[in-house]
Amino acid sequence: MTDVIIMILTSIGTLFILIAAIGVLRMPDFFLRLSVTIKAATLGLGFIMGGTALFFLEFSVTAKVTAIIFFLLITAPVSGHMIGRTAYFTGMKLWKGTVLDELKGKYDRKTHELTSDGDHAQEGNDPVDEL
Amino acid sequence: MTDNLLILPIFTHLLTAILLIFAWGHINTQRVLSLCGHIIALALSFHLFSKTWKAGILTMQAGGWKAPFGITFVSDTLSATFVVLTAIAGLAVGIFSTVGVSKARMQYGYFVIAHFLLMGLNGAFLTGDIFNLYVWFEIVIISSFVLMTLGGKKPQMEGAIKYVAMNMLASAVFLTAIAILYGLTGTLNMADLSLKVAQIEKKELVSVTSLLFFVGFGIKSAVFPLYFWLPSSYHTPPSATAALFGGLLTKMGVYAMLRTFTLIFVPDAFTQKVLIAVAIMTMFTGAMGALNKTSIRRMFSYLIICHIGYLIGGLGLHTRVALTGVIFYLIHDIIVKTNLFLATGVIHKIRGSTDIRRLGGLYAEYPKLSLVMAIVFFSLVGIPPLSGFWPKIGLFQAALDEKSYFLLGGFILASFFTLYIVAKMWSEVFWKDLPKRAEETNEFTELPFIKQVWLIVPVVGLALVSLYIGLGAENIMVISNRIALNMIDTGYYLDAVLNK
Amino acid sequence: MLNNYLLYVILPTLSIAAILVFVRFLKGPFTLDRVVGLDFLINIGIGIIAIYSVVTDHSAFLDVAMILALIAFLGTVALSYYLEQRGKQ
Amino acid sequence: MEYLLIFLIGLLYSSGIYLMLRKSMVKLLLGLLLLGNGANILIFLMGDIAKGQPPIISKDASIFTQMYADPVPQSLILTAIVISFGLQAFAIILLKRVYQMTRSDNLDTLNTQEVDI
Amino acid sequence: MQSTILKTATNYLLPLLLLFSVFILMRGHYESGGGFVGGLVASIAFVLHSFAYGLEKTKILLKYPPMSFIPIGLLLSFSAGVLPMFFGQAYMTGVWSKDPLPVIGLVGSALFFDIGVFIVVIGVTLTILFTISESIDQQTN
Amino acid sequence: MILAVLSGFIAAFLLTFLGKIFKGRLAVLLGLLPLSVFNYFLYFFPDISAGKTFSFSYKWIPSLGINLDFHLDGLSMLFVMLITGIGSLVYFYAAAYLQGHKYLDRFYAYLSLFMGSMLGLVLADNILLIFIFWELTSISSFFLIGFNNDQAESRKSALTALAVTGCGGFFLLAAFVLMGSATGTYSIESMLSVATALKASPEYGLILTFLFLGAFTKSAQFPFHFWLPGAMKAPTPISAYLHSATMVKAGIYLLARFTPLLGQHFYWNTTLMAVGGFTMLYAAFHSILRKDMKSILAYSTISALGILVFLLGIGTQHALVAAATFILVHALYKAGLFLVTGIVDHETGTRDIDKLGGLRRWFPFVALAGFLAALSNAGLPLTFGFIGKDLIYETTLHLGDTEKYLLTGIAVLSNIFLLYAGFSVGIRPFVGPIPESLVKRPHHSTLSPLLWLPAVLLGVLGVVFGLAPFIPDNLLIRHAADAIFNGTTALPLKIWHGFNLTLLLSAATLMSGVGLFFAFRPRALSSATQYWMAKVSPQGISEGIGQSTRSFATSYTRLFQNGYLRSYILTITVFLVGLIGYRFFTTVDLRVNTSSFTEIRFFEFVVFAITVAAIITTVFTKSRLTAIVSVSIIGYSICLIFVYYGAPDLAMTQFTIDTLTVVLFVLVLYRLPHFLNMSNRKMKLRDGLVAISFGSLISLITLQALISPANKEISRFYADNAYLLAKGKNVVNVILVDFRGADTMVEIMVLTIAALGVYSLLKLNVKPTDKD
Amino acid sequence: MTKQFLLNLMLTFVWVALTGDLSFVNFWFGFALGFFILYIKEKNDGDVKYFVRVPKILGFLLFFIYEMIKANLQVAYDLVTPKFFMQPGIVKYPLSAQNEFEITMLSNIISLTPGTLILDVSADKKVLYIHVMYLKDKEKFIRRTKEKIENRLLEILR
Ligand code: NA
Ligand code: NA
Repeated sequence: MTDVIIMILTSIGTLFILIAAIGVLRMPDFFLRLSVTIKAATLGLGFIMGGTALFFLEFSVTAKVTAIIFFLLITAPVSGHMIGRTAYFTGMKLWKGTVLDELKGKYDRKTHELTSDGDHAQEGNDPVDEL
Repeated sequence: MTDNLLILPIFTHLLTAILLIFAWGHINTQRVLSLCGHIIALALSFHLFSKTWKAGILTMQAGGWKAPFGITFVSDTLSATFVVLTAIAGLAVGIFSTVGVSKARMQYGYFVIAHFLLMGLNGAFLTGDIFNLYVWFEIVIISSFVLMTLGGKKPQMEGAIKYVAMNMLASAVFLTAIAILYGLTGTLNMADLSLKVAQIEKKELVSVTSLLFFVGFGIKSAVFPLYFWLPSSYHTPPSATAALFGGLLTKMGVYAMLRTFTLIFVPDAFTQKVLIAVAIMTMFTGAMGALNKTSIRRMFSYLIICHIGYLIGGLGLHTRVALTGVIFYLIHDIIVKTNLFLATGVIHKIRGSTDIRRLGGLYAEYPKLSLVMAIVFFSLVGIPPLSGFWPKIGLFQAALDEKSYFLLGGFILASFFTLYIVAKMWSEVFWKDLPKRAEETNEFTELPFIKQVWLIVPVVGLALVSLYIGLGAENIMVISNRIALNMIDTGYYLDAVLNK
Repeated sequence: MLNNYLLYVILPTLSIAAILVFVRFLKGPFTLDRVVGLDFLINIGIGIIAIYSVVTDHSAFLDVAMILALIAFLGTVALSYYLEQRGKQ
Repeated sequence: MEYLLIFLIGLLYSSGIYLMLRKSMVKLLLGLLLLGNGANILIFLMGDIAKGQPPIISKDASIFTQMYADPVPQSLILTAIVISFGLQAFAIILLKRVYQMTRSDNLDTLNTQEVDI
Repeated sequence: MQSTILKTATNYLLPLLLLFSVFILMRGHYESGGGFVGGLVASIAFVLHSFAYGLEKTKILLKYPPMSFIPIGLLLSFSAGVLPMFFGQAYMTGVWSKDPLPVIGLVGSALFFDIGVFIVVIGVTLTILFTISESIDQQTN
Repeated sequence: MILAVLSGFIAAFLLTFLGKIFKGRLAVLLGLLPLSVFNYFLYFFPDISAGKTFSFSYKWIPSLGINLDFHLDGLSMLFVMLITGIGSLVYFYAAAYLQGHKYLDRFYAYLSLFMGSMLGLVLADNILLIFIFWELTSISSFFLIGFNNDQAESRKSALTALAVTGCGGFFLLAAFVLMGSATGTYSIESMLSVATALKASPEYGLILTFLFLGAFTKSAQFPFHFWLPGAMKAPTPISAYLHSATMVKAGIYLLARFTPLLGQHFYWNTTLMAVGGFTMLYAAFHSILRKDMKSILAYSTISALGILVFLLGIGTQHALVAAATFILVHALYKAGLFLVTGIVDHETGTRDIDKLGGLRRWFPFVALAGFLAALSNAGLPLTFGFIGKDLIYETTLHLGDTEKYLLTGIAVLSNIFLLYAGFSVGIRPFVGPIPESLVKRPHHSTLSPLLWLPAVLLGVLGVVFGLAPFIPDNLLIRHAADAIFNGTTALPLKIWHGFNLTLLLSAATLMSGVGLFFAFRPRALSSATQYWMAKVSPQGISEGIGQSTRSFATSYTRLFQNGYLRSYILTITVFLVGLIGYRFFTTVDLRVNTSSFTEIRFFEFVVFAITVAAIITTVFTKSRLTAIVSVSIIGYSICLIFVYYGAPDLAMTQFTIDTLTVVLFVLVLYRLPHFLNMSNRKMKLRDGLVAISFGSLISLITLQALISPANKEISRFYADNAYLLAKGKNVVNVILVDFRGADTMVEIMVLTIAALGVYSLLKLNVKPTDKD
Repeated sequence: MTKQFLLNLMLTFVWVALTGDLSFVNFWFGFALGFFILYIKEKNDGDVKYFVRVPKILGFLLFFIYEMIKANLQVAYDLVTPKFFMQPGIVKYPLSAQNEFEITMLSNIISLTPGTLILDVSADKKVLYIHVMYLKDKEKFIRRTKEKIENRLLEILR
C-alpha cells in the first residue's frame, strides 16, 4: 500500500518537474521561464520528498525531508526574486505578448533604488549576456 | 616502536606559524618568535639526526595504526639529513629575513608562510606515505605561491602565474600517478608499496606509472624539458624567498625522486636511459641558459637547473657510488645554493641591482665580504677541496664504471660551464670597477651596524658550513655512504617500517 | 516493484527533465537563463538523489540532498548579485 | 559504467590540457579545474566500485553486513578536493591581481620579464 | 544590494544554517558530514548575510576578524593530535572518553580535531570571500 | 712535513686577516716563509741522495680513499727545490717590485696559497690529492693573473687561463677516477705494482686521453697554449714563478710522475712526441716574431715545455735524464730572464725591445743577470744550458734511423729560435745606445738589491752548475731521473763529452742563433697578416668557438624559454605523452576484460552525457560566464556520479567546493573582458591533437590498471575496524580524522595558507619605496 | 523579546528533530545551542507576536496547496499545447502588510504560487511588483490576491 502511495507521490512530483523543464525550454521570455521553474521545481521536489519520507518512515529521515522542504520553501522564492530583479535591471526584454509593465522606469539607474511612485525616466539598457 | 621525536621538527614550525598568526602585524614579536622557532627546529633536527644515526631508522605510526594502515613517519638517515639541512638553511634565511625582508611583507605574513614552507619540507622528508607526501608537497607549493607573490610587482606576478600553472600541472600528474599506483597495489605506505610493487606480475604498467611519477617530480625538480617555471620565476621574489626556493624547493622534487626510484621502483634499463638522457640535457640546458645572463639571479636560476642534472644523472646510474655522490652533492647544493641567493641579496642591498652591467668594485670595497662570497661561489664550482668537489668524484667514477661516457661528458660540460660562468661573474661583479651611474645608493651602508651584521651573519655561517662540508668531507662522506647503502638495500627500511 | 518503477520510470523521467533543462542551458540566450538553468538542474539533482536513496535504501544520500538544497541558494544569489552589480556600471 | 568514467577521465584530462594551452588566463584556470576533476574521478575509479553502497556502517551494526564502496579513494579525493580548492582559490585571486596590473587576460603579454635572456 | 526580502529571509536562514553546520559537524563520525562541510555551511551563512546586509554589518556580527578564527582552529586540531603524545602514544592517536556523553555520544580527540577543522574552514572561507568583497568595493568606490 | 706543505695555506689564511702588517717594508719578512721551507727540505738531501724516499700519511677522507699521503723522492725533490728556491727569490723580489702596492697583502696571500698548492701537488702520493692541489694551483693562478683586476685585459686573461686549465682539470679528474677504479687504489706507490695490468686494461686509451688533456692544458701544449701569453698580464714576479718555473711545469711533473705507470707504450710515446715536438717548434717560431719581452718569454716558455713533453715522449733513459736536467736548466735561466724583464719594465715603463737599449749603463747588475741567463739559454759551453742542450741532442741522436733526423732537425731549429728569443730579452735591451725616448722612471733613486740580486743569483747558479754539473746531478737530477725512469739511470752529467756530432750540433745552433740575432729583427706585421694569424691561431679558433657557443646558448635558451606559458605546457605535455606513450605502447599488451564492470543505466548515462556536453561547452564557449557555469555543471554532475557510486561525503564536499569556486570566479572575474579568440585554426588543431593524445593515454592506462585489480587489504582493515577501534561508523570520516588524520591536518593548513595568501595578495600593495 | 524566545524555541525543535534524539538533555543542548547562535546573531527586529494559530494555518496551507496544484495544471496545459494563451505582465501591487517579516512571507507565498513571481519590493515598502503570467484583469488580480492571500496571511501573523 505504501509502495503505491510512494509511486503516486513521486510520479506527481516528477511530472511537475518534467512540466517545468518543458516550460523552461519552451517559454518565450526570461521572466516566464523563471516563473515556471521556481515553483514547479519546489512543488515537484516536495512530492518526491514526501514519497521518500514515506518510504523510510524513520524519524530522522522525516526530519531531514522536512528540513529540505522547509529550506526550499524559503529559498526558492527569494532566489526567484533576486534573479528576476537582476534580469529587469540588466534590461531583459519582455515577451511581445506582455500586456502590462508597471515596473518600467521605477528603478534608479545609479543606486538601484526602487520607488513606489514616480518615474526615473530612463531607457533600459541592452540585455547583458556576458560577464 | 613509535618515536614521537621525529614529528617535532614539523610541529615546531607549525606551532611557530600558529603563534605568528596570533601575532599578526606585530613585526618585532614575529621576528623574535620566528628566530626562536628556527633555533628550536635546528636543535631538534640535530637531535633527531643523532638519534637516527644511532638507531638506524626511527618510525612513528600516526594514530597508533601500524603500517601500512596508518600514516607512517619515518626518519632514516636520508630524511634526517634533509631535515637538518632544511633547519640550517631555514635558520640562515630566517636570520637574513629579519632585516632583508621589507616591513610590509612582514606585516602580511611573510614569517608565517616561511614557517609553513619549512614545515611542509620537513613533512615531505619525514613521511613514509606516498599520499601524505603529496599533501606535504601541496603545503610547500601553496606556501611558495604565497611567498612568490607576497607584495609582488608586475614581473613577480607574471612569473607567479607561470610558476603556479606549471606547479599545479605537476601536482595533477603526481596525483594521477598516485591514483594508478593505488589501483595497482591497493596501498599507500611507501614501504608496503615497495613490497607490493615487487609482487606485481605486470611490470610494464609499473614502469609506465613510475614514469608518471618521474614527470611529476621532474617538473618540480626542474629537469629538461620540464623546467620552464624556474627561469620564469625564481629571479623575481625577494632574496630571502629566493634563497629558500633556490636552496630547498627543487631539492624536494629530487628528494621525492630519490625516494620513489630507490624504494618503490627500482629503475629498469629504459628508465635509467631516460634519466641519464634527461640529466645530460638538463645540465646542457642549464649551462646554456646561464652562460649569457646579465642578471646574476637569472644566472643562478639556470645554474640550479644545470646542477639538478648531476643528481638525476647519478640517480640514473643507480649504483652505490653514484648515489653516494648524489647525496653528497645534495647536501652541498642545499647549503651553497641557499647561500648563493643570500649573498646575492647582500649584493643587491649594496648596489641596488643584480645586473652585472651595473655591478662592480665589490672586491675593492668589501674585501672580507668578497672573500666569504668567493668561498660560496667557488664551492659551487667545486674547486677542491671546497664542498662541491667531493661528490663529483663519485659521480665521475660511477659514470665511468657504467661506461656512460655521454653522462660523463655532461658532468664535465656542466662543471666547466659552471666554472666559467662563476669565474666570469666574479670578474665582473667583484673585480671590475663599479660602472658610473647617475645616482649611487648603497642601502647597505645606510643600515645600522647591527642590521648589517644580521645580513652578513647567515652568509658567513653558511659559508662556514660549506667549508666544513668541504674540509670535513669524511663525515659527510660517511653519511652519504650510509644513505646510499640504504637506498640500494631497502630491506632495512622495510623492516623498520613494517615489522615493528 | 517500487524499486523497478523508480529505477525505470521515475529516474529516467527526471533525467529527461534534466536534459531538457540542460538544453535550455546550452541555448541561453542570456547568462541569466543559464543561471536559472543551473538552479533548476540542482533541484532536479536533489530529486534524483532522493529517489536514489529510496532505490538503494540508504538514507545517507539524503544528507547530500540537504546540502544541495542549502547551498545551491548561495550560488544563485551570488550570481544574480554580481550580474546586478555589473549592471550598475 | 566504468567505460563511461574512463572516457570521462580522458575527456577531462584532454580538455583540461587543451584549455591550459590557450592564451587566456581564465581558460588556464578552468583547465586546471578540469584536470583536477579528472584526477579525482581517476582516484575514485581505482577503488573497489560498489554502486549505491556508501561506506557507512548501518546504525544497528558494528561492522559491515553488506557490500560497501572502497572508502580509501573517497577520503583521498576529499583531501585532494579541499587542497585543490585552496590552490584554486589562490590562483583565481592571483589571476585577478595580474589582470589588475596588466589589464589583459592574454597570457602572451605576461613576459615582460622574460625578454631579457 | 538592498533587498528587503533577502534580508528578512537571511534573518531566518542564518541561524538555521549555523545550526545545521553544527549538526553536520557533530554527526560526521557516524554519518555523512564532518568538520569540513560543516564549516563550509557555517561560512555560507555569513556570506549570505554579507550579501543581504553588506559586509560591514557582517563584520560587526562576527565581532572578530575571520582570520583570527584560523589559528584557534589550527591550535585545536593540533592539540587534539598532540594530546595523545603526552600519554606516550603516537601523534593523532584517538583518545576517547570512557562513557558516552549525552547528545554527542562518545567524546574523543577526533571530535576536537573535527571542530578545529570546522573553525579553520570558517576562518579560511570568510577571509577569502570577505577580502575579495572588500577589494571589489574599493574598486567600485 | 704536513706543516711544510700547509704552511702556504696557513700563511695565506693569516695574511687575509693580518695582511695590513705586511703591506709596508715588512713584506720582505714574508720571504722567510719559502726560505724556511727550502731549508726544511734541505735536510732531506743526504737521504734522497742516498736513494731513499720518504712517505707521510695523514687521515683525511678515508671513505673516498683520499688521505694526505705525501711521498718525497727525487722527482718531488727537484720540484720542491724549484718551488721553494725560486719561490724565495720571487718573494724577495716582489717585496721590492710591488713595494707600497695597495694590495700587497693579497698578493702574498695568493702567492703563498699557490706555493702551498704547488708543494702539495709535487709531494702528494694520492692522485686525488694531486688533483686537489692541481686545481688549487689553477685557482690561485686565476687570482694572481687577475691581480690587477681593474684592467679588463687582466680579467679576461685570468678567465681564459682558468677556463683552459680548469677544463683540462675536469678531464684530469676523470682520468684519475678511471685509474682509481682500474687499479683499486689512488696511491701512486701502490699503482706502480700493477702498472703492467693498467697498461693492458681496456681503459688505458681513455685514461691517456683524459690525462693528456689535463697535462697539456696546464703545460700549455699546442693547441691549448694560448692562455699562457695572456697570463703574462700578471705582475712579473708571478710570471717568473708560475708561468715559467713552476705551475706550467705541473703538467710536465704529472707526465713525468706517470711515466713509470703509463709510459713506455706506443700511444703514450707517439702522442707526447708529436704534441711536444710540434709545440716546441711552433712556439719557438712564434717567439721570434714578438717584440714585447714578456711575450717573447711566454712563447719561449711554451716551446721549452714542448721540449720537455717531447723528451718525456721519447722516453728513453737519455731522454728522461735530459728532461730532468732541462727542467732545472730552464727554470734557472727563464726565471732569471723574467726577473730581468720585470726590472726593465719596472724602471723604464716599457717592454718593447725596439724602444729599449743600452740599459747596461743604468743597471749593470741587471745586465749581468740578463747576459748570464741568455747565455745559459743559448747553451754556451760552460753554462748549465749547454749541458741541457747537449743532452737533448744526445737523446734525439740515439733514436732509431727513421725518427732521428726529423726529430733532431726539429730540436735544432727550435733551439735556434729559442736562442734568438733569449738574446732578445737578455742581451738586446742592454747593448747599444740608449734610445732618446727612453726615460728612467723617477720613483727610485737606486735600484733595490732585492730586485737585481735574485736575478744575478739565478744567472750565477747557471754558471756554477755548468761548471760543476756533478752538483745538481748528484743532488737532484739523477734521483729525479731515477724516479721518472723507475729504475737507475747511469748517465752522469758532464761538462765535456768530447768532440762528437752533438757538439757539432750545439755549435751549429749557437752560430745560427747568433747569426739570426744580428740579421733579423721582428717587424710590425701587416694588419692583414695579423688578422689572418689571429683567426687561424688556436686562440682565435677557440674564441670563435666561444662566440658561437654564446650565440648558440642565447638562441637555444630562447627556443625553450620563450616567455609563452602555453608553449611550456605544450612541451611538458608532449614530453609526457611521448615518453609514457612510447613506454606504454611498446611494452603493455592491451587487454580488455569487462566482466567485472558494472552495467550502464539510462539515468547514469544521462549524467554522463550532460557532463560531456558541459565539458565541450566549457572548452568551446566564447562567453566567460558560460564557461564558468559549465564548469560548475561538470562539478555537479560529478557530484551525482559520486552519489551513484556510494560516496555521499564526496558528493557533499564536491558540491560545496564547486559552488564556492563559482562564487569566487564570479566575484573575481565579472569585470574581465570577453574571451578573445586568439588562436588560429592550425594552433588549435595542434593543441587539440596533443590534448587528445594526452587524455587518451591516461584513459588507456586507467583501463589497464583497472583490469589488474589489487588486493585491498587496507580498505578492509579500515572498514572492519572503523567502529570497533576508531568508534565511528562513517568510514570515510573515520579515515579522515583518525586513520589518516595526518593528511587532514595538513589539508587545513593548505587552506590556511591559501587564505593568508589571498589576504596578502589583495591587501598588500608594496610601495616602490619598500625595499628588500 | 518574545520573538527571540520563539526563535530560540524553534531552533531547539529543529535541533531535536534533526538529531532525532527526543531526550530531555538533547532538548536543553539544542536550546543552549540555539541561544548561543542567536547571541552571536545579536540583532534586534521589531517585535512581532508569535501567536500560533493552528487552525488558520492549516486552512491556509490547504488553500495554498490547492492553489498551487491548480495553477500548475494551468501552466502545464498551456505548455503542452502548441499555442500560448498566456498574457504576462508586471503589476504594481499595493501592500497592506507593513513589516519586513509580513512582506517577506507574503511575497514568498505569492512567488510559490504558479503564475506569479515577485520581482521586487519598493524601497518604501508600500508596493510589490509582481510578474503575472495570466493577467486578464489587473484590478481583479490585485483584489483576489488581497482577499485570498494577503488578508488571510496577516490574520495568521498578527
Ligand atoms: Na580531508
Ligand atoms: Na565526513
